[in-house]
Amino acid sequence: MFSAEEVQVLLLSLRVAFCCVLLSLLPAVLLGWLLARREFPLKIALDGLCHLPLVLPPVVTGYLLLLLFGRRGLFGPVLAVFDLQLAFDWKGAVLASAVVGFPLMLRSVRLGIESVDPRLERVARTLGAGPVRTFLTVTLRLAAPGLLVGSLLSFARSLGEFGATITFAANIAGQTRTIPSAIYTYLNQPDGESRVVGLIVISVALSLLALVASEWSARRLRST
Amino acid sequence: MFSAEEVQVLLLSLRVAFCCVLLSLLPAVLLGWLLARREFPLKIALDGLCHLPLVLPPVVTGYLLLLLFGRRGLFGPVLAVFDLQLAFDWKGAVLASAVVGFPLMLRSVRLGIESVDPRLERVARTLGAGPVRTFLTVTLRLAAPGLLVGSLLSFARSLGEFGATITFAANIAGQTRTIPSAIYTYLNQPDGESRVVGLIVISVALSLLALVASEWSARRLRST
Amino acid sequence: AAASLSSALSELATHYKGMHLSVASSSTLAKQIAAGAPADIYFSANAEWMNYLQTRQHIEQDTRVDLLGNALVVIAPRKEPFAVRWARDFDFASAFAGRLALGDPDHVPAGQYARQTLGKLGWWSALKNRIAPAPDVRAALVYVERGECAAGLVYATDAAQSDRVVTLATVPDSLHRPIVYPAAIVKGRANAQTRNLLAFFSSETATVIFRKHGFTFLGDQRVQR
Amino acid sequence: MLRLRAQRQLGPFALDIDIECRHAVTAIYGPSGAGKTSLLNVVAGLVQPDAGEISLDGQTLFSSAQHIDLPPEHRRIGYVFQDDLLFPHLSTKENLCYGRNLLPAAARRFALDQIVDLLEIGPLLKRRPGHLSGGERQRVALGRALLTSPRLLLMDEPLTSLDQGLKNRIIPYLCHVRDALQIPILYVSHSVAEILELTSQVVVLDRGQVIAHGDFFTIAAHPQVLPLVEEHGFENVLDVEIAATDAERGVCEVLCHGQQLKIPYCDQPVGSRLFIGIRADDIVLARQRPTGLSVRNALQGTISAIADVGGKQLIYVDVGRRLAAKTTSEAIEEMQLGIGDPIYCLVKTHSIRLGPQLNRPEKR
Amino acid sequence: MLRLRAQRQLGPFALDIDIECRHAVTAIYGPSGAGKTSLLNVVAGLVQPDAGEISLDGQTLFSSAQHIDLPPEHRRIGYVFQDDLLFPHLSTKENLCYGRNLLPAAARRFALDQIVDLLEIGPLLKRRPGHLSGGERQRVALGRALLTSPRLLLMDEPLTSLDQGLKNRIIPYLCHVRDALQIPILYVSHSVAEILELTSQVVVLDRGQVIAHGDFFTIAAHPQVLPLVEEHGFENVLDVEIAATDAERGVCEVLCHGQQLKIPYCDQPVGSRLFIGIRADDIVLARQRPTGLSVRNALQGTISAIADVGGKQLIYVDVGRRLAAKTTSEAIEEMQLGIGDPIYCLVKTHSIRLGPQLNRPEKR
Ligand SMILES: Nc1ncnc2c1ncn2[C@@H]1O[C@H](COP(=O)(O)OP(=O)(O)OP(=O)(O)O)[C@@H](O)[C@H]1O
Ligand SMILES: Nc1ncnc2c1ncn2[C@@H]1O[C@H](COP(=O)(O)OP(=O)(O)OP(=O)(O)O)[C@@H](O)[C@H]1O
Ligand SMILES: [Mg+2]
Ligand SMILES: [Mg+2]
Repeated sequence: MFSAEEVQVLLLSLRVAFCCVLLSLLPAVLLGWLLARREFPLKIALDGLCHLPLVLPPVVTGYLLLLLFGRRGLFGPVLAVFDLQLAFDWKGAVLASAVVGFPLMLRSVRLGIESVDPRLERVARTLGAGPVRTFLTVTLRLAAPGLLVGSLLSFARSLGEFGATITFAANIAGQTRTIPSAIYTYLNQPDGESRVVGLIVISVALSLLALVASEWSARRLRST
Repeated sequence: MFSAEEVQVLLLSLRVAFCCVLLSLLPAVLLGWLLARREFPLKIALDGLCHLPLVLPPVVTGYLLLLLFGRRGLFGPVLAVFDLQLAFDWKGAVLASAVVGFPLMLRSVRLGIESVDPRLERVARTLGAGPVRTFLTVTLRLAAPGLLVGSLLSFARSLGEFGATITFAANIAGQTRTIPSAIYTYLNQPDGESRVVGLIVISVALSLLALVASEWSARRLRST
Repeated sequence: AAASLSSALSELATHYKGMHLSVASSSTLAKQIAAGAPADIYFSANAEWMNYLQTRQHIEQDTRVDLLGNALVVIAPRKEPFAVRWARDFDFASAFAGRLALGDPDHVPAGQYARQTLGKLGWWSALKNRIAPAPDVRAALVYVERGECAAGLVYATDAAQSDRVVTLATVPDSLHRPIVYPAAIVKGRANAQTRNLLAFFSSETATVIFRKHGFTFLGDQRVQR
Repeated sequence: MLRLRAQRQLGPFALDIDIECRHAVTAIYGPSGAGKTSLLNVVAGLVQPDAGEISLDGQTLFSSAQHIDLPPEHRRIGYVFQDDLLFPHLSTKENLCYGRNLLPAAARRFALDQIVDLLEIGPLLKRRPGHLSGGERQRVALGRALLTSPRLLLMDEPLTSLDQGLKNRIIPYLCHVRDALQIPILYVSHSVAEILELTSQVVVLDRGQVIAHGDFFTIAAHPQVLPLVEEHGFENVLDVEIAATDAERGVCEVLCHGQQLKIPYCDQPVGSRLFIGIRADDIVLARQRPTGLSVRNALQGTISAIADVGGKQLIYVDVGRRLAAKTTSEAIEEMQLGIGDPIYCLVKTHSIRLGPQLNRPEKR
Repeated sequence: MLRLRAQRQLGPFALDIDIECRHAVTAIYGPSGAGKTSLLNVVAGLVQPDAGEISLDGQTLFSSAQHIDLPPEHRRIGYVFQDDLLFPHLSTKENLCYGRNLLPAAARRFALDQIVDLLEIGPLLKRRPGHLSGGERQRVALGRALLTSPRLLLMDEPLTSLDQGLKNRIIPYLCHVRDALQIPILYVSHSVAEILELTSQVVVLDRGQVIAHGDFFTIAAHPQVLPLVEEHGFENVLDVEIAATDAERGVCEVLCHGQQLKIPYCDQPVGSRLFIGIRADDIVLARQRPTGLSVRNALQGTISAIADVGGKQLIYVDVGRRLAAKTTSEAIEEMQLGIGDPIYCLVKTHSIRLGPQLNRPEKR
């Protein structure tokens, strides 16, 4: 049904999207909690920083990533120590789409955490649970719908992310060519339209699948 | 400090972003409620449709908008009746960024509505409030943090939206050239980089402002 | 007009009242015109998309003109130059480490010209897996500027814009298809005003400006197909 | 009048009710989990019965047969929830006024100030519920429901977190609501003292079923009601007629099955009838009408039965109505009490509790 | 022993407490909004005092001077909240086990089954709180706190929504917790009956301040405590020593200031001392030791005072301790009672309420 190339693109996109969610979840949870429950100086600055990738055109984000994580970038030497090459690599695609999707993830997680009754956290403390356990078993669990939505948004955004990825990770067939990059490539070919349709169908199907999965989990979470 | 051209771009971007939020808020609230509180056939399909603009690369969204709302598009004749020109017009930029930001708005609004204790709605009913009043004074009011986050995301996304806008509304200086389009244009000019930096600073400042405003309102909303 | 033309054209606009620029990639513009965009003149960065519109009857065929030309150059980060020779026996692949930045040969015209060049010289197979296909020439330039890539193949016009790269050599025209920037009046828009504007692009003023931006002016040789 | 016939399945729990409440106040009583809250929810229109019919003062609120289901906001039923469920985003005052502001001014039967004073929530008006104590929240919830001027009030344990002082001030007001404003009340409570200050009409629920329904004192024999009666110590109830009142001395003279009794003063006209309650514990038995005792009342009768109830000896004496007196087995032996013996039941005036009136127009 | 000195401002409300609780159970009593919940929150570590010091059994939990603030989870204090605050995402069983599972098995002093049986929540174990009734939720919350095997229990009106039957089964268990497991309790309640079944030690709060602290019967004269006492009808309290017990007949013989009394049976060894309560209403006065009466007890004494309290006549009789008896003014006239007259106070055995024991090791 699909060409080998398309299958490759699809698998890569899936891998990138999954890793993107995995990569952003932990920071989003930590930052979400920090922003939802703590007051500290420069909070608004941190908050603003987290929203940046939303405001900046993705291409700009891609350039900034290059400035920061490129071989000659600010953190280039650090990455070199770990022998980690991000630019022009699928890991870079993960980073790019994670960064672009991060504000979405963070906001949902934060909204989820903010909707948790803090009294329940206090109850857990009196029952002997420390702050970490309380956070994991009460706050996070009750914020789970938010986490789920955040993951879904991040996943979907990753499936659709293009500007930052293509700028930071380029568009190397078989290595960093995700569905949107492929779509972009075909769109820029005068005869590419028919192949675009196929890819769109794939990504729509993927996101629908993710949606169904998330709705199903949300239902389970909420079942009382 | 800024050139007249940059001021023009800034004002247009602001106008587009505001209108984008205004345009999406009502449908997001209605759909958010529908998806959060009702069960109906094809719910998942509707849900999926609303997530589409997130998954599709914005350029594709732009093309689809062109296919639907262009002069030769599906709804072209309908729009012509109202003498409404969307494509290649700033209103088109509003539509494009509204569509692209809609999943974010919708998800936040829905998350907000889902976190409202339905028992409070029942209380309002026994106090004599009809379903609409209950929705407005209880559900929506308690979901306000979600609405706020949704508006912020939609606003910020609109400030950063580029692919769909440039495709559907084009990049006509003074008419549809928003900040991201301008950034794109300047990136292609030899002396553009300094102007790009200026524009980025502007849009970061704008979004920080929006963020501060939203945090301030959220604090007021939550103050108990 | 295509994005790569934006700086030259915005400068032109200051000399011609009533000219409104819409800047995007050639493909985007072509599709917008196909969808009925209220544009008068389409100024493309390559022939393919002009052909696309032409076969679909969206332009006034007889107004199509290849206005500008460009050259392909090899660039390197400013402090890491190396020598290049245009000969089959030159080991280009070993002349630099890391990746070679170029426009994505799958759709960016500059990349396609670059691939042709490398192919003709027999260098392509050694470099095939070492290219960094950028979404556009600008991005390819940035890759080299940032030192992410040790070499790149970009337009002369782009290379001229950056002082952080050095132009090592210009690719001889014979190694690739001619690089042209065709313009044409959109179907149904041919009137005195638009013809006047198109003519202005060939005027003395315009020529000077285009040259200043690094393009070669190809005059008004009509292309017939 | 509330007519209620409803079945509803809630998980493993089945509610199956068929009652008619003709009285100004009907108390709903039953163990935890019996279905009291569910019953109120059904009446308020918050839970739809699987089948049944509900009508209030002749208007059908719900009917599965006729496919009628009046939405809650059209039922005009006030509901004080078991959890206070105040709106967290509104101040106390806004909470109080939420329903009230939806009423046309003419339909408002309570003044805001009056309710605020009664519930002693004046200083809290500007605060949000998050900053109120449990009892304060409960009072606001009570006020909020009252201020909707409903035609029926549902109250789900509305006074549990209040101190006795507040209860003592609020309950008479509820009596006022019941009598002067003629707003009938369905009142869920575990406190018999509270219930009896408002009504003697009780519906006893267990496992979703009505197991007894009627006058508290007549259904008292029911094994599920007995513990309540015991709790309150009201084993005996008599209906009496006021013969004379003496406010100064704080007593009333009443006639009880032809015999005279002195009871604590109550502000009722001579000739009105009321219930009085006497605890079996409070009755002293005597062979002769005693002298030199501070006891005011001696009802004459004959012993009709002697029963051993859980180690306690109950002597039933017929004084025109059956009275139960509690005593020790020692006393029975010593006094050589036997069935048929004539006996005096001594009761101190202040041991007699006043129950609800008999001639109050309770039917509506 | 809990030592608590704490100040804390909450909006307009100032909590300022300085108490020492040496007893197994200390009841916290006070009108709604008095600061009872705030006090418990401070002890539990949920609200940080602005200044003060808290120590439990010698361990400092909080000290503003020493900058100590032990987090709640290290205080090992169980807390039954006024709102049940069950975890909505956990089943009943998971709620119950939340704290218990954090304990090493050796530290668990309650068996899950035992608590489930006591609270009668067996059928609810799999359900989530959203599907429980109010009283069911309250019971689960109670069980959840007990199962953490704390070294101090804070209970904020833990039995308000429970029916009398359940209360009657749970309170003895709390006594067991208090005595056998030696877990001290701070118990907030508006029900004096409930309080007195657990303790006679009361802290009375009003507007954030301790206005009385000590034995319920000794602080009874305080104008804020009096209404409680009145409510319960416990105007008289005597300390007595058990002389003989008779389980079969259900009585005990006790010595009270040299006189014999028969009281309801209590399972205590001969020689133990306890408090008994007698309501002023329940005392019948007699000129002579009566015969032919079912009354078992006649305490001999002399009238020490006659007082008119709100229209009611109180006769104070010195029987080794001062007893108050309520009667009508008519009776006083008729019997010609005067100060200094010898008199008998008749009390029925079953009118005597058993109070807390005196010789229980209440100090810890
Ligand atoms: N966060 C707060 N901000 C302002 N006032 C508060 C806050 N929390 C409590 N209060 C006030 O402090 C007082 C004491 O509250 P607390 O909950 O301790 O009372 P309580 O004795 O438990 O009353 P109740 O019997 O009604 O539960 C109340 O008047 C309450 O309004
Ligand atoms: N949504 C539900 N799903 C399953 N069972 C339910 C649900 N709601 C209530 N129940 C069960 O129905 C029974 C009756 O509940 P209800 O709240 O009416 O009791 P109640 O008489 O008000 O008790 P309480 O005095 O404890 O408040 C309870 O056993 C409860 O567990
Ligand atoms: Mg209930
Ligand atoms: Mg409280």
